[in-house]
Amino acid sequence: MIALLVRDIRLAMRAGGGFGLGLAFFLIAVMLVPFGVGPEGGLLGTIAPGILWIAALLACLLSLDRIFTLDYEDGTLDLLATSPLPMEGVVAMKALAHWLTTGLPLTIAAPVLGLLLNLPESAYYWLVVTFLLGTPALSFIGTFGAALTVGVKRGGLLLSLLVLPLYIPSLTFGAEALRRGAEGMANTVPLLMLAGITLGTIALLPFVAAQAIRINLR
Amino acid sequence: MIALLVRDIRLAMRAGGGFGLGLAFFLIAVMLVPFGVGPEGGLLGTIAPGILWIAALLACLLSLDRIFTLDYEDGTLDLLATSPLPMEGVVAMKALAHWLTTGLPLTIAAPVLGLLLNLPESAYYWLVVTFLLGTPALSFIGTFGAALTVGVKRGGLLLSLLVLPLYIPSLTFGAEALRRGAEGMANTVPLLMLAGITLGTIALLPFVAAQAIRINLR
Amino acid sequence: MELEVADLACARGGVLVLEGVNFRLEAGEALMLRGPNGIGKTTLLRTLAGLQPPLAGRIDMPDEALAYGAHADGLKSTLTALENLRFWARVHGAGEGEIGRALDEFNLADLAERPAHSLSAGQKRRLGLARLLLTGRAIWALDEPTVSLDVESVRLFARAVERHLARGGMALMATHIDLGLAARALDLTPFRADPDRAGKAGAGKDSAGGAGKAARPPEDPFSGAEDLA
Amino acid sequence: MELEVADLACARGGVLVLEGVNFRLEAGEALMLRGPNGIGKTTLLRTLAGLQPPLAGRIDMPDEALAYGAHADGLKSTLTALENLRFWARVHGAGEGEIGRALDEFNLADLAERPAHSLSAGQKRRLGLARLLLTGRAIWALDEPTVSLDVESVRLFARAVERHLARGGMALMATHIDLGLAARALDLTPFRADPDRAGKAGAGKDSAGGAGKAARPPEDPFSGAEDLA
Amino acid sequence: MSIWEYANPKKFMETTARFMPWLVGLTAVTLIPGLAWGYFFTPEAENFGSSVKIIYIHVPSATIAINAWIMMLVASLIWLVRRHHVSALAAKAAAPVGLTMTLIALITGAVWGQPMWGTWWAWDPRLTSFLVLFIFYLGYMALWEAIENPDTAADLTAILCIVGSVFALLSRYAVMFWPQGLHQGASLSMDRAEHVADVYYWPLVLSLIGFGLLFLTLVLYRTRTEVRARRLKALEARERMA
Ligand code: HEM
Ligand SMILES: Nc1ncnc2c1ncn2[C@@H]1O[C@H](COP(=O)(O)OP(=O)(O)OP(=O)(O)O)[C@@H](O)[C@H]1O
Ligand SMILES: Nc1ncnc2c1ncn2[C@@H]1O[C@H](COP(=O)(O)OP(=O)(O)OP(=O)(O)O)[C@@H](O)[C@H]1O
Ligand SMILES: [Mg+2]
Ligand SMILES: [Mg+2]
Repeated sequence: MIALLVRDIRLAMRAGGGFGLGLAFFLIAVMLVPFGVGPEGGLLGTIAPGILWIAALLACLLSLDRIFTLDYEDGTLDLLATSPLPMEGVVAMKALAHWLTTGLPLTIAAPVLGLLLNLPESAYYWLVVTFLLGTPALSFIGTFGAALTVGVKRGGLLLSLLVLPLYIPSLTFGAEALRRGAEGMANTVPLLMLAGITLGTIALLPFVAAQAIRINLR
Repeated sequence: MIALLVRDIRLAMRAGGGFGLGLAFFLIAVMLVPFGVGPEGGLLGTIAPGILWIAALLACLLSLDRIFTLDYEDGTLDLLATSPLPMEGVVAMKALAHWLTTGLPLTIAAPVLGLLLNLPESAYYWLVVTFLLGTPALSFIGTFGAALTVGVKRGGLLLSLLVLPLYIPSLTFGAEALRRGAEGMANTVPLLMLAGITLGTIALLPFVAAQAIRINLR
Repeated sequence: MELEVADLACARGGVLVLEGVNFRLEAGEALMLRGPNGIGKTTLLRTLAGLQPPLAGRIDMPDEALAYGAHADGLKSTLTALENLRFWARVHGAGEGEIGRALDEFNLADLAERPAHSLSAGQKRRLGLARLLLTGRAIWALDEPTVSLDVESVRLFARAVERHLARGGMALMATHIDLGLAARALDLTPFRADPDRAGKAGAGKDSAGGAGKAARPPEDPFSGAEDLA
Repeated sequence: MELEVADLACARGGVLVLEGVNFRLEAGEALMLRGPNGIGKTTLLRTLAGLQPPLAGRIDMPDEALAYGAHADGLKSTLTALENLRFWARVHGAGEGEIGRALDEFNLADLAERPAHSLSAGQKRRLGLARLLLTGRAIWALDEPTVSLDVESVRLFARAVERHLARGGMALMATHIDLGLAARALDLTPFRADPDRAGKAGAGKDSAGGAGKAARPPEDPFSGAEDLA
Repeated sequence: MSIWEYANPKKFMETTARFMPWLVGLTAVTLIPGLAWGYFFTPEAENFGSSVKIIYIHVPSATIAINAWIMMLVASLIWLVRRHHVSALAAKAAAPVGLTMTLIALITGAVWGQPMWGTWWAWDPRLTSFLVLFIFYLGYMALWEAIENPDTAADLTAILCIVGSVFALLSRYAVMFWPQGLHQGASLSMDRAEHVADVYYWPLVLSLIGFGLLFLTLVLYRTRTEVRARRLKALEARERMA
């Protein structure tokens, strides 16, 4: 199981493996906002918490179809399914590897991008906290979506369609907690909800996703 | 050549082919904004032009890696390269098919999404005009990017990274023309620039992209 | 240890492909699956590997005894040959010594440090076959293992199979060529599913429960054609 | 019409693989490329197809005379067999009649309406081969065309090649099995590039211009070994 | 005699064939008078103007849109637990109907919102969750379309339906944190005197029943079509093998 985690991270680090690209996308997507919306500082600062969360979510999304499709296409998934590893474990490890190579770097980079968007000072602490609490859910939900569409050729877009609505609760609570935190308001409830969703998805979705993969291999 | 166009559009329409999904992504990406930024109407109306342009751009982006990668993986691209069709024609047809299945639907759907974002009334006309003038450039630039990354396994993220900076001029002029038009200001210059970029990319990029493909097949 | 298949029926893409498949394999035996393209060799092997449930019938073998080798090799193109093998070794709990032996047995030692994407078709295949030695499993179920292999490599492979059988293993192979192994052949043609049977049975009167002979695959509830109007 | 290859050198992934390849093929002839895995058969065929430039040497043949058949078949899995063929027919300007003939020749008429993803490995391969008949080109350059084919289909294919030769076509095939065709064989082993040569030549004194024999591939400017320190 | 017998396609087709005409008739006699009553025989409200009449389409379609999803959820569970093919097909058949109803509710709501709130759209919690529902319908249908093998598609869409329902509830709860919106509260519930005047009440009930029957009719029709499509597929497969 650890072998799988190590392999996935190593694959991500290799040429064309996609590590760092999620980060780069995050950077560019955030940078696009001033180009589209105009460079006015006050406006940017107001929308910054939401924009950062949305950009992180899209950056996660783009790397989801790597989670299973490559392994499906080259036959590895068939072989893993007949190996001694339980499929649930495989799914959980893949989600974890995805978070380590995407969610975690995003969390570390987010404060820098906050600067670009004139994020108010009080918000940086909460930015990191909400990202840390929220991004694992993005990886686990995404892994579930990837498991559903693993049999669909180049299902990337379908995957986005399925996963984005599932991201809405995390996004809403995350951005709300961040906004409230930045304004010095109480944000315990959205923060708790955010953490609750993350824990729930980590606990339950690997089982559902494993089932979806078995159905897809059939 | 027409055969190729027809085939690409037909493939897009088939199950899992991705037609309509670009549209769906556009819809969802726009929808996410209020979830992230909060539901306040005035704020949304102010950032709406920029957001619509950014979302259209991301929707285009997500469907780019279908342009060549599928054909590359199943060997079709090799066979096309040895066929009587000139590679430049192949590239142009693929870009056109991409626009017909992505850019055009986006243009038609954009006004509806404008409603959701409280876009001011005066902006709808300019929304459609700037999209019509600008989205072909997105498809042609994207096709060029797809040609560059065709050899990279699951290069979707790399592709985004290469293409997004190339999209910045179109985005800036498009959003600016739209914003000025909505406020009743003169917007001939950004509009002309937008159209110029589109014409330039249509005229030149297919040749460059064809060369990139030849190099990648080597 | 033995593998026994009784009255097996399997489907592919929702279509019944094979039924009534019966065979038995003892330790040290090999069985070649024969039959024209499209008869269902791949389908049968996937069913045995547990990748799809059988529609009817029994498969008797110990748990986790089967190593499946598919059309695709399951190689990661950016990892080297050695890294690829090492991953599978860790999944199956094999040690470094076994990796070395697998490399030797398929004459891959020179290629060990090459990334898999730079291997030729036949070299990739050899690497895929070397993985089998690391699974430590007794039953090899292989789908056209010799595709792209040159004569010399086919011989290497045949010898590897013979050694595996001598150790008390079993092998089940779908292939169109002759490997020069002393092995029984099983032609799948007689087990081709009767396309009319399902329809006829569905049209019968007792189609409600599908409680016929246990070995019969359950009726496709949609195969009755009579009231399409 | 003829195909003449003189002193050809080709590389794969930046590594010189074959050099000094010489052969000639006249109308009605077939040539089987032989050689162990990794010798460079695929590389040679891709070079002839114009997918990669030769490093040195000449390839003489008319323009647009060669039809390439690769390891992969170039099928769209969501299109039916017929739609797949029709696309290639339109690309190459072939008519409906030829599509029908191609389907018949490879015994695909029954499968015409099936989406390609629901075909078995051998059925897909047959469909890929049927495409060749639609190209209307004289030189077939095929990379392991018989992979996954059963005995019957191999025979179908051999007959199709014979007919093509009888019409004045040519064929060039990399394969490890015997097709039962009356064809010359060309073993590529003698043309394997000498891994030491490049280094040695680079170490010589006249390495400046690379103006040696025209047929020699140009030196890799990085291959000189002496000043690595 | 158990209700599960109707999960046999043959039995289902026979039974529904018998009462389809009655169902169509019943739909007509509730829906048409319901809408006609509402549109032509109710007074205009003093502060709503004639736009109030849109309620006879808006409220029923919104109600059906939500209930259609619940029905799909139940049918998906039945398919997963008891593997009755008809229930899978019924879920598949209900999705486009639910989607259309959602769209109707959204459009009529927007048309109504223009005179009432002076805007076509606002990010009110209720409206927003409806938009989310719309997306879920889209995703569900797209997944059905994308997968070739019908049983695989049934399994996966059922899983999506269940997981999606949980997340739909979560997002409904999430938007409650927003400042409360403009949308009407319950109009038919418990204390009706407080919400809708009697003159509007009975025609509304009638068109609600009419829309319910319309939904039932459409779903049954579409289920029958899906059953036939599956049979056609089975026949084709058989011919292929022969
Ligand atoms: C696009 C805009 C709108 C959407 C998406 C929308 C959506 C909904 C939904 C989901 C329901 C709930 C049905 C149920 O729970 O049974 C509903 C009911 C209702 N809507 Fe709207 N609505 C919109 C605009 C409006 C407007 C502008 C008005 C009037 C000013 C309005 C008045 C009502 C009323 C009176 C009900 C009945 C409440 C009930 O029975 O619970 N809606 N609408
Ligand atoms: N997804 C699918 N949907 C419907 N039918 C399918 C599907 N995949 C395969 N089939 C059909 O099922 C049958 C069995 O296929 P299978 O791949 O098992 O054959 P095979 O014996 O392995 O053939 P080959 O020697 O060509 O590999 C074939 O007739 C094939 O056309
Ligand atoms: N991308 C690459 N980078 C470096 N070397 C490569 C690359 N691809 C192939 N090679 C090497 O080039 C040589 C020729 O490969 P090629 O695929 O032409 O062999 P082949 O004769 O077709 O073999 P096979 O019979 O196995 O298909 C092999 O030694 C192979 O390892
Ligand atoms: Mg097979
Ligand atoms: Mg080769």
